[in-house]
Amino acid sequence: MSGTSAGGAEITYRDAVREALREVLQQDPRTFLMGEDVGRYGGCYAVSKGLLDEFGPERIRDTPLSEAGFVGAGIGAALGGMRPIVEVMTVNFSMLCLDQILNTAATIRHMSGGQFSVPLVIRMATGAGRQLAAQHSHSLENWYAHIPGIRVVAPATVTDARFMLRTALLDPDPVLIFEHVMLYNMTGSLDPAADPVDIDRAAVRRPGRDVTLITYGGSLWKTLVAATELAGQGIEAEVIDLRSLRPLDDATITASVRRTRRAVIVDEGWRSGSLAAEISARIVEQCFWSLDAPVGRVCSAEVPIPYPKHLEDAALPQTPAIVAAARSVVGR
Amino acid sequence: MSETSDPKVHLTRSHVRALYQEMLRIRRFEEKCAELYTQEKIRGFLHLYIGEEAIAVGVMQALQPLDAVVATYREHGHALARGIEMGRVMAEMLGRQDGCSRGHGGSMHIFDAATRFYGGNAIVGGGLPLAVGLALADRMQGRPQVTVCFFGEGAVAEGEFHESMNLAALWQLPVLFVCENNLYAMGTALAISESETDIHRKAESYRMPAAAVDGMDVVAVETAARRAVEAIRGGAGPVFLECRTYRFRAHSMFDAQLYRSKDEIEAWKAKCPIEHLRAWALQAGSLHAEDLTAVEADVLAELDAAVAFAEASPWEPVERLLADVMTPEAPS
Amino acid sequence: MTADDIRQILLEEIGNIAPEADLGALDPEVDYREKLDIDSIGFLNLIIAIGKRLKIEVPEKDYARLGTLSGAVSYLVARKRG
Amino acid sequence: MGIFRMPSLGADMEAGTLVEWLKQPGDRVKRGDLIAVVETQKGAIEIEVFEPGTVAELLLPVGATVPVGTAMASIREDGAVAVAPAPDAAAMKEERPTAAATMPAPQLQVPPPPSQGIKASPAARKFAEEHDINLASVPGSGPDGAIVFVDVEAAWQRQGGAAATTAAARTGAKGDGAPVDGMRAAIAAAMARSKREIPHYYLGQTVDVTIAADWLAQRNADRKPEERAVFGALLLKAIGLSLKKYPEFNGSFADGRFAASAAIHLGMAIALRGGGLIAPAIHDAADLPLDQLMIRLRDLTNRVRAGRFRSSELADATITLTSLGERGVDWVQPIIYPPQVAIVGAGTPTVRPWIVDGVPVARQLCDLTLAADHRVSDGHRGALFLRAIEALLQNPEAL
Repeated sequence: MSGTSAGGAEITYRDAVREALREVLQQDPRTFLMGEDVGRYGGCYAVSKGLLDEFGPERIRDTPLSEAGFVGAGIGAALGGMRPIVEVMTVNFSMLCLDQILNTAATIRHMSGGQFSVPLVIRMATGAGRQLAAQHSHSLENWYAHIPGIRVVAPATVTDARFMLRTALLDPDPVLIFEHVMLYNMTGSLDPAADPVDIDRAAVRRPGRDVTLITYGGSLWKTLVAATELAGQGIEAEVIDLRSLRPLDDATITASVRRTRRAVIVDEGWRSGSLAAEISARIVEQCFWSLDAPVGRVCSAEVPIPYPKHLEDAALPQTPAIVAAARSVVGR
Repeated sequence: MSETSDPKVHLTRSHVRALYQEMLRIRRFEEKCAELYTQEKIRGFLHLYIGEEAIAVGVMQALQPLDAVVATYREHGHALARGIEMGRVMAEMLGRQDGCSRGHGGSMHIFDAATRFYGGNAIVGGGLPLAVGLALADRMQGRPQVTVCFFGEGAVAEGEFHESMNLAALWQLPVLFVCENNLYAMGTALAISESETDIHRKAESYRMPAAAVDGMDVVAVETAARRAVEAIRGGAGPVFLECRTYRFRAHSMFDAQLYRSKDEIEAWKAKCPIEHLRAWALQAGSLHAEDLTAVEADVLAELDAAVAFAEASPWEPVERLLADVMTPEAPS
Repeated sequence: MTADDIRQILLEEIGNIAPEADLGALDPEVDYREKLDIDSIGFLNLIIAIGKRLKIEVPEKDYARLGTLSGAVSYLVARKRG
Repeated sequence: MGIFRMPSLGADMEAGTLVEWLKQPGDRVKRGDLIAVVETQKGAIEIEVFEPGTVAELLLPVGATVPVGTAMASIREDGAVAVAPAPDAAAMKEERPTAAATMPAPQLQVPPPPSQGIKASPAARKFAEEHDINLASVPGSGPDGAIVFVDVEAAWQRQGGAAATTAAARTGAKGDGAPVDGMRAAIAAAMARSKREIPHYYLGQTVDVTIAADWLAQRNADRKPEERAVFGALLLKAIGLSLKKYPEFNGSFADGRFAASAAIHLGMAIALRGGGLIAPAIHDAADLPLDQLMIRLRDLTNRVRAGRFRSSELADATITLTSLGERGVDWVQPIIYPPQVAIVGAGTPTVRPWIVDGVPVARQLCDLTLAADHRVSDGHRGALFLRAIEALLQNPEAL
């Protein structure tokens, strides 16, 4: 798997996230990283390896296994003038701090009548593919994308992994960053043309005229492979990387779908109540009279992610299913 | 905590009068709220603090202007004692634009940036991690400030309580935890919900200095709070106060109080903190009858003005419905 | 059922086949199929509709007797009595 | 005089039942005194009075259930005189702003009127609406044969190459007339293309249809109206069967070559009320039993006139019959409907003198004509084709 096209230096996604952390920690003394095993262990996915030596235990702060406690503490610290970066090991564990994210971080600004903002960044690993089975593999980012009062972003490229964090920290409101576990080992080139402060806009990763494939995070690369395959069959697919899951960049989505008149959404979440469902609804709301086919969806099977490789693969959106869905809406 | 050190409470005439007046302000304010509730001017849940006034008033005496307060959904007393204008609190009760949270929060969500009053948190236990984080921010920024966190004894059954106790003690953060033990979590008696009913002993198990205080005695509360805050400010880490008290009124307005006896209620009413202070002050000569009359008149005048202010306050225009969900000026 | 009732039903059904026609101005003595441009399928539809509304099955040999409005009414009145 | 009312103790409390009066007329009350016990869905709650004075009158009997806000007692301020209260529940309710008054209605795109029964994408529908294109005349290339955007766009570029709409014609039949003009333009485009591109040749044959007409009358005599057949159905069947032997009249000519069609989909030109013409197909007409064919013919005619037909019925015809019906004229020289390669015309059957065995007799005659594409077939084959139709009509029971 390869990140973005040529241009800048080759770097892994993991290193890109670490560089982003290092940069903000160096530049802003208010920032600190807090989470389970971020320090001495080096991070569950080795993202923060080495940072403890560089920044010390106050700013690379190991926490007990207390998601509600340390995420809530992150909210409090943000209210108190810090710029905390809280790492939750996986999105499954974030259920233990959902209360703090939903009931506190997302609400305080509103329920205080605009008096308090929460400039907090929460990073979480998400997604399946590492045979981590039914309690470590899910894609629940759409649950967070449901919540007004927070931003949700999903860097899919090394460039976004490298630059989204800085912008997220500049944001006065809580930002959740979802990093797909299958991306950490991916190598890519930093895109010199990327706008390093943009976290609002979706990106067109491949232009095409026949169908719009909308995706984000780990599914981007499967979708780009599918687009290549489709091109071999005479179907030119446009691939949109959402980048921001909340707010959704309706303008980019609708501009593309109005042109191609067909859309397929690829989302590793479960189909029912999925982000794909939301995007589909928005397309129908905003592009109905431009559509040539029903909106297609490729989502995960409605099952807790299984352990054995073949079943895990079967549960997730895969390239052949994306190709088939695209062909079916194109009608050939 | 040691009982031998000299309490720094100076019971001057003016201070006793102030304590009395603060408690009476809360009492009369809430009685008015109950009336306005029956008239449907206040809606939602209304949780009255009547009977527990000594705790908020006593603890607030120990705070400096830059200290932070985190409270619960039974927080009118804390808001008034902390110094938020009664008119703005009443306007919030009525959901008006001049409410301290622009009317967005109502009875359960009083916030005030000027006094660092961080709610108004209506998820039981949800405010504790917030207090830990506020204290962490102060510590990391080298500010000599204390965060006081109020919560009921019901909160100690929540995981967030234990996570927060551990984090605060582990990181030696400047938090004063004030447990307002009024014996009932809504309608569930302490004895049927906790294996350890001496709440302060839970804190001790986290190696945190902890003590039980007579929450019906404002002077006792102030004494304990002053000592605790002084210790915390001196770098001693968190301190825990269990204030034993009783709410004289139902949990909320719509509560038939099937779970406790009238005899029990009457027995606690006999320990009314306001009556208690009045009797003591008259006997000790700190206050005279005419002082009491003057205080009562002052309070009623303030209350009348507050109600008038609140009722005259406009409604938040519907155009501002979404205005405080996110910070308007996100960086670009 | 009076002749007027039958005429009313007949006009309604002709109206269903020729919705744009001004039936009030229709001369009862002219060939309305010619006048209203009703072809064989349209006329068959009319015969089917009359059968359903009036419970009268008009045989094909009698089609000619339904050529004008007044003829059709007379014919159907007679059939209804018979 | 104060009125004590049933208090609201919770947003979900709508009414309460008076269980007990704790005060009686003449009793002095002060703020906070308990005055009554009220049963609610949460149990019995003692309720307090907020106004000092003397209870003047109890307005509610024990056991009464009343809505929140109902007057329960009157309380006289010291020194005041009792006055009867107005026991209205609404009196204490205050005006609150309502969201409905100020919230904007959700914005939705206004849909164009649907073309019922046609499988077309929203994009195709919108384009068709904007460009006055009859979706029924557009072949679909999308999923499941649906009409998609490019199909309508192509149709538009062909200037509406197929025939025009009934639905639009009907809606515009009175008044502006613009849709009728649109259909006229579509017919003009199709026929102009036909005359421009197709080298027609024409053949005619007067056919004695007496036997067929008699057979049909006899067949219809003992049938319910809905089971009767019309002459046009016989004709369709005869054409369909003949085409099996003369496939060069059944198919399409495109891109410089003729493609014979394995299926025989007979187009039937149907005049629309209010003007215009449309020629949808009866699919696989040759293989349908006569009764089935008649059902399909009647159904199709009715649907076309009601504006409800499928695009495939228009696009799929492989040959067309234009029949002048019962009150038409003797014969027609029809114009081929591109990309088809032949069209059969049938004049109005009339009784005329005819020589049988050297003797003039009155017979029912019908002039059949054929227009065919000379690029595909020659007159000789055309004549044989017409003769084959004639022969079948002489043996109607075989149809």
